[in-house]
Amino acid sequence: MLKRIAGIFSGVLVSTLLFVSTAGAYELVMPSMDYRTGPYAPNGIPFANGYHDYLVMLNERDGGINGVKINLVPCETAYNTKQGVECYEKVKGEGDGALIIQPLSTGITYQLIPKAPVDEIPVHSMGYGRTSAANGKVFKWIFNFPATYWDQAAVALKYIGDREGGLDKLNGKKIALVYHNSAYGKEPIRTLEAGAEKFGYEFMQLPVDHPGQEQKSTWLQIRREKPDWVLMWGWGVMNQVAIKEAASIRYPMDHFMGVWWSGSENDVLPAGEDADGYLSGAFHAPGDDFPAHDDIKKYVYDAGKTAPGAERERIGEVLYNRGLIAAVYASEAIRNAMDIHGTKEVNGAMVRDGLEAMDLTEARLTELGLPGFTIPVKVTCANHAGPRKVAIQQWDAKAKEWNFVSDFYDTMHDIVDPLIEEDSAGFAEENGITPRDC
Amino acid sequence: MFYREAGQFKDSYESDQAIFPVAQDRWFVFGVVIAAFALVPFFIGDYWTNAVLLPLLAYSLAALGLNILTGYCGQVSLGTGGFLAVGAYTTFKLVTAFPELNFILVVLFSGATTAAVGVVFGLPSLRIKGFYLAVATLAAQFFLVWMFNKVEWFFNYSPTGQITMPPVELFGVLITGPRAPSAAKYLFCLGVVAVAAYAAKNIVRSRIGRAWMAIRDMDIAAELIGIRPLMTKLSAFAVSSFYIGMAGSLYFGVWLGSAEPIEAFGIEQSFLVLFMIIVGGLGSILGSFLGAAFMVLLPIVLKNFMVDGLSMAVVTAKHVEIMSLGMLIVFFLIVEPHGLARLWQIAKEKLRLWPFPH
Amino acid sequence: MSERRNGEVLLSVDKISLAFGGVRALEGVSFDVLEGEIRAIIGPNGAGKSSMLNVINGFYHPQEGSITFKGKTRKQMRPHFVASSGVARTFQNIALFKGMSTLDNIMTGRNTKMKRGILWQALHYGPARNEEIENRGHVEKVIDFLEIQSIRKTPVGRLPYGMQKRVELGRALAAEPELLLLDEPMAGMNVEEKEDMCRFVLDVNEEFGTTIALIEHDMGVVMDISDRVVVLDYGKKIADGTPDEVRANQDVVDAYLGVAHD
Amino acid sequence: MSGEALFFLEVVISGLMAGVMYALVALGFVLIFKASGVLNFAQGVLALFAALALYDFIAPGGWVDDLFGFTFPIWAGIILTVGVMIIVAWLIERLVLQHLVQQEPIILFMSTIGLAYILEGVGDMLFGSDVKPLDIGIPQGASDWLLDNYGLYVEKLEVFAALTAAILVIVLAVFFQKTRIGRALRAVADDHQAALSVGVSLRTIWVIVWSVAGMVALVAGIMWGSKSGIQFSLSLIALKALPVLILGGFTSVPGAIIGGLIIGVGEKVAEVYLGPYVGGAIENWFAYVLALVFLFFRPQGLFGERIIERV
Repeated sequence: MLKRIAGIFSGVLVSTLLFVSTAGAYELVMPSMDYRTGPYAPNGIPFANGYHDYLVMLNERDGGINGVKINLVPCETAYNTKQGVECYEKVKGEGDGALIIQPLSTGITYQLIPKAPVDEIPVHSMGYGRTSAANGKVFKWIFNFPATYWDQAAVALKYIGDREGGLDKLNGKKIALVYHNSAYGKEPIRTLEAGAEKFGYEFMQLPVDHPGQEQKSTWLQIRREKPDWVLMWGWGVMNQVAIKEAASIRYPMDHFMGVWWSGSENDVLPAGEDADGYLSGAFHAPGDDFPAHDDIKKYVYDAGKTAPGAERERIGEVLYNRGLIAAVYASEAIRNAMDIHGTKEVNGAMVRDGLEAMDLTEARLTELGLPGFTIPVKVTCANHAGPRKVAIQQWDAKAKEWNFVSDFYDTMHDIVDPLIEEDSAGFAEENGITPRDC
Repeated sequence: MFYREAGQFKDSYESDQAIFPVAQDRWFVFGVVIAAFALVPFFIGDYWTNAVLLPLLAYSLAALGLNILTGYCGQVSLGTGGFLAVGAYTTFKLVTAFPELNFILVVLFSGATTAAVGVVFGLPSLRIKGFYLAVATLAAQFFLVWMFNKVEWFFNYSPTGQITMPPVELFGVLITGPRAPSAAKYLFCLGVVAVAAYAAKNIVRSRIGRAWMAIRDMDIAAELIGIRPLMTKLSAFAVSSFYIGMAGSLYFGVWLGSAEPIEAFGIEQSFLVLFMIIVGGLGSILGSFLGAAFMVLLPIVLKNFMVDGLSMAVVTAKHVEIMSLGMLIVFFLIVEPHGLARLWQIAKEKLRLWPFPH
Repeated sequence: MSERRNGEVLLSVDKISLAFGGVRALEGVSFDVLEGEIRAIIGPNGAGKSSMLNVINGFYHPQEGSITFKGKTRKQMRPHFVASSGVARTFQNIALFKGMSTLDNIMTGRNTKMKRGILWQALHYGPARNEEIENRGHVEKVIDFLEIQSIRKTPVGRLPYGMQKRVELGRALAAEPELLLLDEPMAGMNVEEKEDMCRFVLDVNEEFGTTIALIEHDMGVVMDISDRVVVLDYGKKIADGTPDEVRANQDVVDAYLGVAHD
Repeated sequence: MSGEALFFLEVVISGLMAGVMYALVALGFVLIFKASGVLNFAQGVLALFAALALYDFIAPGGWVDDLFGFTFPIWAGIILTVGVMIIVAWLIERLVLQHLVQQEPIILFMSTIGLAYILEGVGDMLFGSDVKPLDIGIPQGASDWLLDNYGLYVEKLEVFAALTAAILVIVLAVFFQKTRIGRALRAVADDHQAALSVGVSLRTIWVIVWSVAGMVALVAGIMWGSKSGIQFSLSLIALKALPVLILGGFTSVPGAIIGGLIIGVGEKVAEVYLGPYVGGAIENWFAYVLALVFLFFRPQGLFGERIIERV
């Protein structure tokens, strides 16, 4: 036994030595906070694969970003905040220092929000994390473009308005929110409450405890109260169970809408045909009919450079594409940073500038092999959430694919902006931050 | 040979009752404590502090607390996560309401609040025993976490229920938040834990400690020789919860800095701390530390060894890590069911004779 | 031990009846214990002897009857109160605290004598330490008396049976009781161990003047050491008197020889 | 029947059904605890493991399909999985329990936690962490007939689970009452020495009882897996069984069933009727509080063996 322990320690020691000796040429250190294990692994795997594949493809096809190799550093968080903290502390000092962190969990994001300015590593919590980080004046190092949960909630209301024939028709309607009983799930509540006040609908809250395998009572309440619309902020097994339960009580699927984290193939497939018509938010297209995907197949899959266990058939799944777009934003930010600072050896602070200068136009998307994949993103010093536009997609159970059923809606600025202002002002006061002038 | 107590005579009860009656132990422990206070702070960076030492210290304190209740008084509890939460939320409410309050007082007050809550949830222990009690304490676990998740006053009406620790100074030095120097955080936690461990050792070797152990070993006999089961069990719940509350304060305030109730204080924490004391050694102060070290360090060591050392894929390494952790737990239980502390003791007994077996 | 002692009545039990569900363990049992005497309670298996001790001890609450100890009459009492008013006991099946050392086990006997609060104990300084050392002194006297110095630091679980019995007696003695209840102190012992134990019981009685009530199966021992004997059978008192009187009692002989009850 | 009464009936029925699902998990705990005094924390992981193994025998895309290009029919898959569970039980006895005989309950409990880690790691490594939909032909969704004719919503899968559980309990009862091994198992529960004297080795009995618990885990795994797909979360249902255990008593098979039903109905009624007033999601703690209230009156659980205190 002692020998084995000694072996482990010497192994650690040797590896550190090895590491020091190999750190030679400058590389772009891009950590990937994966969760391929634990209760949320089914969702974490496709995202991690998308992130991995795009960056590996850049390395293989272009030799990295502007010719500088990317050093992709994966670290397993198991969607657990504490393991995430350990991961962050480990990856942040890797090589020449991490350039950008995608925490991929609301809990980890909250951990990193105060750390980012100290370590000078920007955090991009793409469509999750703290909503009020949209206010770049207060949250200099945190980005959450292209949209926030509050925007999603507002857009859901807009879509419902369209289907009902106008937002004024919401008056007297009943809207239920089934949510993961955690910080993430509670995000839309303020917005929906504000909406209820403005549009006069009745708002019903139904929390579901982690992991969410047992939701009978939730759906019995929905069966009794018969809300006109059900919104869902779920994650992991909770999504699948909710969709099955909704089908069981014969709730009309086209009146049941999930946030963008409740709209992947994993969520609808177990319910089979019954899931047909289920709606969810989205800020990028599903599918693999883009040149970038072809490059991935060619440079990553054909060359056998995949992450362990990745399957070719799953390229283009919703969460895969989400990981891919995250990688696109990250690599574009680094490219911007190189342009702005005129160097190929960028650091975290420069990448932060690159993120703030993000202007991803349709033309640029086409160059990247992703025409029409998502809406253009423009980030400014004051607005770290970018376009804040969300589209709605619908599940076609027969064809087993997601289809957009709406254009990108703009958020409701009149409802969401004051909430962001209020929350970020509170954070600034608590932490003694003077908002930047932008 | 090196560990020989022959020739060390005690000429008073006082010296016989010393914590470390054997001189070698005394010097060894002094050495470790002095190194921990005077040497370690110079060598630690963010990784060591945030990923290794702070969790180690916070969990050690929690394990110490649970060991008082379970290891010394024999009452199995799975409410540790909930009690950590009480400590953490007391800390949060205090530092946001009274930013000027000395943080040492905040930690003590967090312990006191938790002790009060612990006593309330300890009441069933009078009637309910063994595993039944363990499962009953889960009621405390789930109820407390639910409450902190639901009642908005506890998280100052933040929209998501996430609580975040503001930066706090102690004697002019920042000790919480990311701007606080690593060494300051570490030394503060170490100080709290060292004092707490010393006090715990004193308590368990005095009247109350003996009463706890008597209740643990044979509660009826203990009652018949004049130990009050109610007062004794409740005092164990109170002291244990006091420690866990302080641990919650360090866990949230100094280490994590932000938390949401279900994840940070969930049932997994209760199990984790229980694993620590079983693996480390029930009824042993040293065991609490060894167990915490085992459960905190081993996964990190395994992971770093496999990922950096063997260049294993991260996800495979994680699977192997979980599996190895399980195998090591089983292995140690088979080798020495009474925990690492006993293993250490046996090693010392061997050392006493070494290298001459007779 | 032929001459009777004539102390005051220390303990008297009056018409005690105790039942568990439908099973009657004791029925209207009365007897008294005089200060300074050795009083034996004997009877066949299942006669209710241990139940009687448990009643005196406050562990069982009798449905009827009362107990007078040191002039105070009561029907029910919590065990810890009984213990702190000067009654200590040993158990039929050894009830030591297995995880603790001999010293700590005996120290628990001093529990009712120690008063310092938890904060002092946590500091282990000043009054708490003095109290600890003072009580340790008492315990060391007991250890010397029972000649168990060499096993002071040994966990009791590792001790042989006879030694465990002795430690248990030590734990009871450490409480400096006025009344000592011994539940089969010599059960399962070999002759030598029995002799030792007899000697300790007599010494306790003589040196400390402790009143002793004991249950014992070994008739020889009982008749040798006790001043008066009470005999129980099927929960009822069938005889009470000096060893010689009891020995001559026909009911007792019948009970032990197993004559059918009618 | 009025709408409100009908709805109450629905709540109660769904509570009963959920209770059956909990009872299925609790049953595994009881079997092992009864025969060996081990509180088996690995029961949930065992259910996950069994369901994963079954999936790989029968599903397209599973291991067998990948390696040999065919899949087993469902019945063969179930038999093979039972075989796997027996091997697992044998390994557990061989490698772990055998070395821990006569240890304190908490040590044995801890060793099953170690086992849970091992099984989790092995399961993840062998089978991967993706969601695997399990379809062995169990009817799913609401019963149309009841919903259309009586407006009553009852889940078919859950009725099926309830029937299966009933059959399982009967089979177990017969097994315990009528077979030689079953009687030996009961003897072990009462007295280890006595069991040895009738010539059944303790080790054989442990293997058998763990195998049986493995089969119960397989049933639980199939039911839960059909409901929400096979995935890691399945192992967390063990927590749902704990309040059932304290309520029913650790040693009673009928206790597990009745306890499950009481907990199921209690938590559903509480959540639906009380939840909205206090913010919801009270199910979890309510189950424990309910169990705690029962414990106050019967500290050994509803059907547990009475604890007699003596000195």
